[in-house]
Amino acid sequence: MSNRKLSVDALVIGGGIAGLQAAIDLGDQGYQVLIVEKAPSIGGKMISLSKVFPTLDCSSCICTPRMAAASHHKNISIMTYAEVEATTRTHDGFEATVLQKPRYVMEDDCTGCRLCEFACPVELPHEFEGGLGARKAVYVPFNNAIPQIALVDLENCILCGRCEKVCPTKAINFLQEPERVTVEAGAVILATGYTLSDMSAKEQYGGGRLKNVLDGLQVERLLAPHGPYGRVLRPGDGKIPDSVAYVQCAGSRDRSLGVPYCSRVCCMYAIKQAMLLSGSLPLVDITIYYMDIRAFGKGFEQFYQNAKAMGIEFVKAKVAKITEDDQQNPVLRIEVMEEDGRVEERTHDMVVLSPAVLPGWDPSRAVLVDTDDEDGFVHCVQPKLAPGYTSQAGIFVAGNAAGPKDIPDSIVEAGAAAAEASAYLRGIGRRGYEPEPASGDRSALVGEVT
Amino acid sequence: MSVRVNPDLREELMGFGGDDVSACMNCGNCTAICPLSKDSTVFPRKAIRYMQLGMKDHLFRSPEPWLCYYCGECSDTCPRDANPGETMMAARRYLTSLYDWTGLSKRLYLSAAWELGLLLFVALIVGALFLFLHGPLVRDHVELTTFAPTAWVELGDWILAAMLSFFLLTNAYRMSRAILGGEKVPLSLGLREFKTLLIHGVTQKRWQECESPTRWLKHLLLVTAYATMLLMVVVFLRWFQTDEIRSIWHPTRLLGYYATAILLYVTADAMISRLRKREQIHKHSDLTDWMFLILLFLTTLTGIFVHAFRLADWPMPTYIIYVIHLMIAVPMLVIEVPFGKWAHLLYRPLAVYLTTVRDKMKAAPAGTQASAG
Amino acid sequence: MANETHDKHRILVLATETCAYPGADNVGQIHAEYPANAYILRVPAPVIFPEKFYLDCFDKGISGIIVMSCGHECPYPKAYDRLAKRISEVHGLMKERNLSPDRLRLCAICTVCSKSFLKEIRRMNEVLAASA
Amino acid sequence: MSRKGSGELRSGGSGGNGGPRVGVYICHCGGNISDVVAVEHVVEAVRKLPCVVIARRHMFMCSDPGQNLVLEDVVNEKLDRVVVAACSPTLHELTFRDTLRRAGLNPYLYEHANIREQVSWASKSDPEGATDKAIRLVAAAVAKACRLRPLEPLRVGASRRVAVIGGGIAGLRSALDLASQGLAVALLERSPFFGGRAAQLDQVFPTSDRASDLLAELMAKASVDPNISLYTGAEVASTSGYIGNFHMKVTLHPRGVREGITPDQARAAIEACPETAASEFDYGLARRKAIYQPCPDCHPPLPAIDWETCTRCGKCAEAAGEGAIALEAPAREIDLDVGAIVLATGFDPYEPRTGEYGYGEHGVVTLPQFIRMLNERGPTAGRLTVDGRPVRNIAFIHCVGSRQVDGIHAPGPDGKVNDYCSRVCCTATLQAAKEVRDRFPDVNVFDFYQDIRTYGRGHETYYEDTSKQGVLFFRWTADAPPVVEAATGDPDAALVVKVKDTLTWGEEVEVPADLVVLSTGIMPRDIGSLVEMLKLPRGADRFLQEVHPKLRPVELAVGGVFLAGTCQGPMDITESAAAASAAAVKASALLAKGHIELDPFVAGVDEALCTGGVGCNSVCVEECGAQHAISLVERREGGETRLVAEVNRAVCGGCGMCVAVCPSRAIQVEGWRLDQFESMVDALLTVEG
Repeated sequence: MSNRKLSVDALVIGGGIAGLQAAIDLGDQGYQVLIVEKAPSIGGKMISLSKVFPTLDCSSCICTPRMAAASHHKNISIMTYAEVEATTRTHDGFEATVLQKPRYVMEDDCTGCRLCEFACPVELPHEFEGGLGARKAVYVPFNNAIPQIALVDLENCILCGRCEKVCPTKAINFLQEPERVTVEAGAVILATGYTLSDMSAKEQYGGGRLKNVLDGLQVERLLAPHGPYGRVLRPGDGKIPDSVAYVQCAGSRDRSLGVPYCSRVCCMYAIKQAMLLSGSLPLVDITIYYMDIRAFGKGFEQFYQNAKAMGIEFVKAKVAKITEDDQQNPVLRIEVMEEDGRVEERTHDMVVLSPAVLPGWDPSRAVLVDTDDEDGFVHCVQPKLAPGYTSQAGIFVAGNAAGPKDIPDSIVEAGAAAAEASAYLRGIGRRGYEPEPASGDRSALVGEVT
Repeated sequence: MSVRVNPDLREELMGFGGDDVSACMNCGNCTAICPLSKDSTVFPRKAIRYMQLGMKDHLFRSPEPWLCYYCGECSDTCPRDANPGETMMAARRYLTSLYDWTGLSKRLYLSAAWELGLLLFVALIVGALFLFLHGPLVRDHVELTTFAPTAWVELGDWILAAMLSFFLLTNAYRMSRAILGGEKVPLSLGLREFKTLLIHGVTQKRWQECESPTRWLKHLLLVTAYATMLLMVVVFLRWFQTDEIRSIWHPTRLLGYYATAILLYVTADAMISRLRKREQIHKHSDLTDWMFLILLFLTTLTGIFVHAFRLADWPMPTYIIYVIHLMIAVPMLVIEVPFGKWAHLLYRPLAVYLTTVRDKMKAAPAGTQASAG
Repeated sequence: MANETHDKHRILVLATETCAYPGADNVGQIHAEYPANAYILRVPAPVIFPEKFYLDCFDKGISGIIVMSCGHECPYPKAYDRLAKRISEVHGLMKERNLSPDRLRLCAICTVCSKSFLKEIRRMNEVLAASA
Repeated sequence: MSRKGSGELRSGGSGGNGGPRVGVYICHCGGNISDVVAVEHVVEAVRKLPCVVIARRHMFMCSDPGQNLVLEDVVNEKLDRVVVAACSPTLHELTFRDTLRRAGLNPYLYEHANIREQVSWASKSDPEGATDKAIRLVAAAVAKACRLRPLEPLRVGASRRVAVIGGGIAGLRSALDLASQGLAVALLERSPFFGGRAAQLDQVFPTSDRASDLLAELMAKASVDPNISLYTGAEVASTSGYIGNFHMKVTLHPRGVREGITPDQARAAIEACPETAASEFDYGLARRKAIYQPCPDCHPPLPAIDWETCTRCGKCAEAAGEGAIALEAPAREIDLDVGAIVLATGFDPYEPRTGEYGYGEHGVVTLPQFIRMLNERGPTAGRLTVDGRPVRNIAFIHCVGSRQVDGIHAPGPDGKVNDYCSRVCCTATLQAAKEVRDRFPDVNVFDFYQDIRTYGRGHETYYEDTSKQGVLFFRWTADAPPVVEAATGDPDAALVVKVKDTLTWGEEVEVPADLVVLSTGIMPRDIGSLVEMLKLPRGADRFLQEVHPKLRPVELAVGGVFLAGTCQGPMDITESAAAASAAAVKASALLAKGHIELDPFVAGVDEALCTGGVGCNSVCVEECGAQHAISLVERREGGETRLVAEVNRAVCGGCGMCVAVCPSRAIQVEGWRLDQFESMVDALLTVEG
């Protein structure tokens, strides 16, 4: 295992939209940045979404340029399929050990042609498709992945060697070893994102065993133009659903599941998905069961009202239980509190849960920062005035690593973290671009307090 | 007419254990998760909302708290940890105090001093009665019927039963009026549905719908044991309390052993569970919950001693433990049955009966209208 | 060397740099096939082309034109509305010249809209085959 | 990498007579292309094209040997145009542009043909068709290459100064972040005091920090930062210019109070003043003098004179003594040249109409007013009283002036209802409710809401805590809002609030209330002529509208102008601070080098062809949304004056809308010229395979 050494101004952990934005904002100021992403492609969760609320922009269309901008940026380098294992403080910054996991494909040789993928006989559930579609044991992570480089899932590989045979550049290398890279950095930005709580967490909702109960991210893939089925079908039997229910707070705001906080994005993505569903299946009846509709952001309330006007039904109820009838239709049990308070069982063809947004990574293992006991997200020491400050000077946080939030809020925070990091970097004597001497002072700024 | 909110009720309910009423955010999970919450009787949120807003009249008219068997699923899944199950328990205590026209029930629930004091007071009366009125003390062998002549004890039993029934039935009458909202029940319907009252009174069969049968079975056994004992000491005392040592196969002895074993096991089991606090129903224990168990356990235990000493033919210990036995059993029955937790033995089946009757009354006019139209 | 249909019908695809062009790339990335008579030109925003450009193309021998835009997600404010207006004007001019307006089509293609892309190409080929 | 696959084919003849010398390179992509496309055939066909000096193929053009091939040929064959036919340009266009740069050639003399994603991978089962298509696409690329012009990235000189407009939390945060990157900052506050709306707050969620402490922290840093100049009473009088080069004139209204004034003098002056006005700081709950200091810890800690109320009677000057007060000081004007502008102009709270939820009655106040009441230094000294009577029951009503519905709510003066959610009021209300229950445990609190939107980190806790503290919640819907009425003969309270409560199955529920607090929403603040001057786009909600709500949340369509905080929409302090920092980092990046580099793909005018028509100018004004890039300027030629279009290349986004409307083809977008497209179409159709 060779020990490469890299030296940058800032190390950004996480190559989702927040990490990319923070890296771009630093790189644009002339700082050298390394992004370390644990997945085989940058893009994070955003690249897997169908469309974004409340603008209904195609998520991939607005995310890919940002991915390309980071990957082409002359001040930004990117390591994908790599994980930060440990960080220590040095006299003038940090030293991180980054594990480059083996792809078993030589990065420099792979052209992303996918011939290996077509030749591979092994079919596995595709993580990118929320387990709904299939991938091979050697595969390019997804269509618009950056980098477009294949990797071998060695655990499931049967070592038949077909990929090796078809690869035009002989890029497959089963002997590739993990590599540890030492990264010296002046500052660190954590943009490690989120994960959704597992459906098995709530036994009352079938504990993940009901076939036609999906989570929000899976439905994003169903709705994406390049999704696993190419259209919206329920996974249990491939039937086109006539009635779809959204179950909000299926993990959040629930002390019995250990998540007392609001996950902040679920109301809006449920409404968005409902709108997209009624666009692609004009006859579908959609019901959203909610505790409070939290359409708090810019343009959100109008979006919610539009959804209501479109005929999407909103029912205030905490769904207590989901069972299945003999046709695999999920059956929900609720108190009809907006009427007489009776208890009803309602049958739908497909149910979408909005699970809790949980921290994507526990930084306590590898980075020195504290997390909050209440929610497990990175602890912010100055949440009001400097939202990106963590318990460690020089380490900053952005996006969902510091609590659930939507794309613009993540991007804003990424900018803030970049601002804080660049101030810190200048403080320790690292500078970005050196400006040319000003060409003639056209006005004097009087340093006066009036 | 709008409902005037009365925030003071919340404070009042705290005394009955309803501390978590305000933690509820009215999401409705509890009502929907409850397997017994259906048709016209939905709970717990309805009662909880009444309690939050101080809708005392609505609460007074609600049979729902009695229909809850505290399986604890609502509390297990409550998103706010607001303990709806325990709140229903508090509602039952509060309702017991509302039904009770003497006002004694309320004092007992709100004050440990009253509860313990009153139990002690009755115990002392029983003790005093024996101290001054006991029969001759036969010291060479046990002759309990001489020490406590069966006829006198029987008389005491009947007085006790009459008092107890008087309070319990008058309170139950108030409960019925409240739940039926003053409406007259057609006699035929009332009688026809009487079987509901009996069946539920004996079996508590609704319980099985919300839980694994273990606890229901334990409770059912407890009911049979308790009923057996009660019948033997009240109705069949002259066969039960004899000085003759009967064959071990004699029905009174067999029934006695059966009842004793059950009582001892179930009460001990419940007490251990309450100490362990694993299941929702046993997580929260009021003094009245403990008194109920402790008194029943002690009654049983002292009963065993009476029996044992008698078999051992130790006269004085038998007489003394007999007095102690009654000093525990009598206050338990006098205080706990009409005014305390034991009242549920009537209120629960009565609530099932009354809601059945009420629903049938509501359904009937609609039916006639439909046929008329 | 190419087969006959393709010689007869050449389809010009004007694809926006930010949406439709990567969308067309995506079709290739998933190795989906479409007839080789569709020639994709990358443009920043098709609003750049005057009416005459389209008519000239037809005159020169282009059989069909598909303008693949970003739709309302166009990065340039209001460019799409103006483009849509222009295309309908061109449709009018085509009618005057006895050209079927079906031979010029405006649609929105996103970076991952491979299905819609294939549908548009197929549709145009059908239109051209029918008119031939 | 093996060069085995490369075959050398020199083209004779063409390009000999001074025309462009094009080199064409066809990539095999290790078979990805060559397995379908007959690459040799493409090379053969291409070398016959005019201008093509050399045509080669290579196994991997993107590899170092592939790029070296280009490097060598540019030098040896004096190529001045290069075409590579390979994978999608999104992958390697920049790679080959860089190759040209290294070869000493202008990188924009490069054209890329996509024969992998759009040919070989898309026509696997039709190799002949694919080869034909590849030839045509390469021919088109060659045709375009011949017409390429060398381009240079635009370099716009930029001032390394920034004007931050608004001195609240967002403005201060932004100023500090900009200053930390070595930029000079002018922080312009229109009122006499810094601190904005936050100065009027008490505790802030979710940390329960005191707002005044947060402000003091920012002010302490800003006032000693050598890069920051602080101005109060500063009003932007005019702006002109564009990204990197804005010129602003700022009017500085006099404070009327000299800086050295002692606290005693200030107190004496304020006491002596005979004129009063409603205190805007206390939202009208108290009155203040014409010379006033809203709170003891305001910034700067000096009084100021409200010139509208002041009668210039001179009593304050007398009381304060020699030279402390300057009643006759004139307004000054200063010029600022800045490279970027950060707008942090803040918000106004919604002002309910008289009668709206009883507003105007004694005992009905807004949440901002109530927060002043809770403040120990506020108008009621922190006591909860109405007309001197202690308050025992408080009702909070949410969504006053937010989430309004057309047809139910009366529109504002501009005919619009506030149909948006104000985002902060739920948590702010619950925080106030919590403070009431903490400090006044005997006061009953009732809360009337539609949806509780405690979305943020630590916000839900307020909902839980207040409910556990006994705050009672009632839920209403927009069509049946709560009603506030005078309670006649009610022993409990003067007011009663009634609502059809959906949590109680639609029962009408009523509560007594001595005090009704309306949780008023956040409204865009009137920023006067700034909107016009800077051509600021506004959304349907009338807040300033960012250029892309998802990905560019702090940028405006107007280049060089950034948004910080609530001028953009409702936000809490955390979010305002984050937005302010994000805006600062964008401005820092923009001005980091002292000049701005922009893509050269913008419109340019051939003045010889320009007829001075207004087509291009008007579409640019109408459509471009931001600043329009085209203007008409006069040109003097041989005594004659004629109008020609001129493009401000720093502002032009290169959409090309102007190109289509120009009758004389005088205006073109560089890199995408119409003649280039036309020649591509010609080549597509005419090339022979």
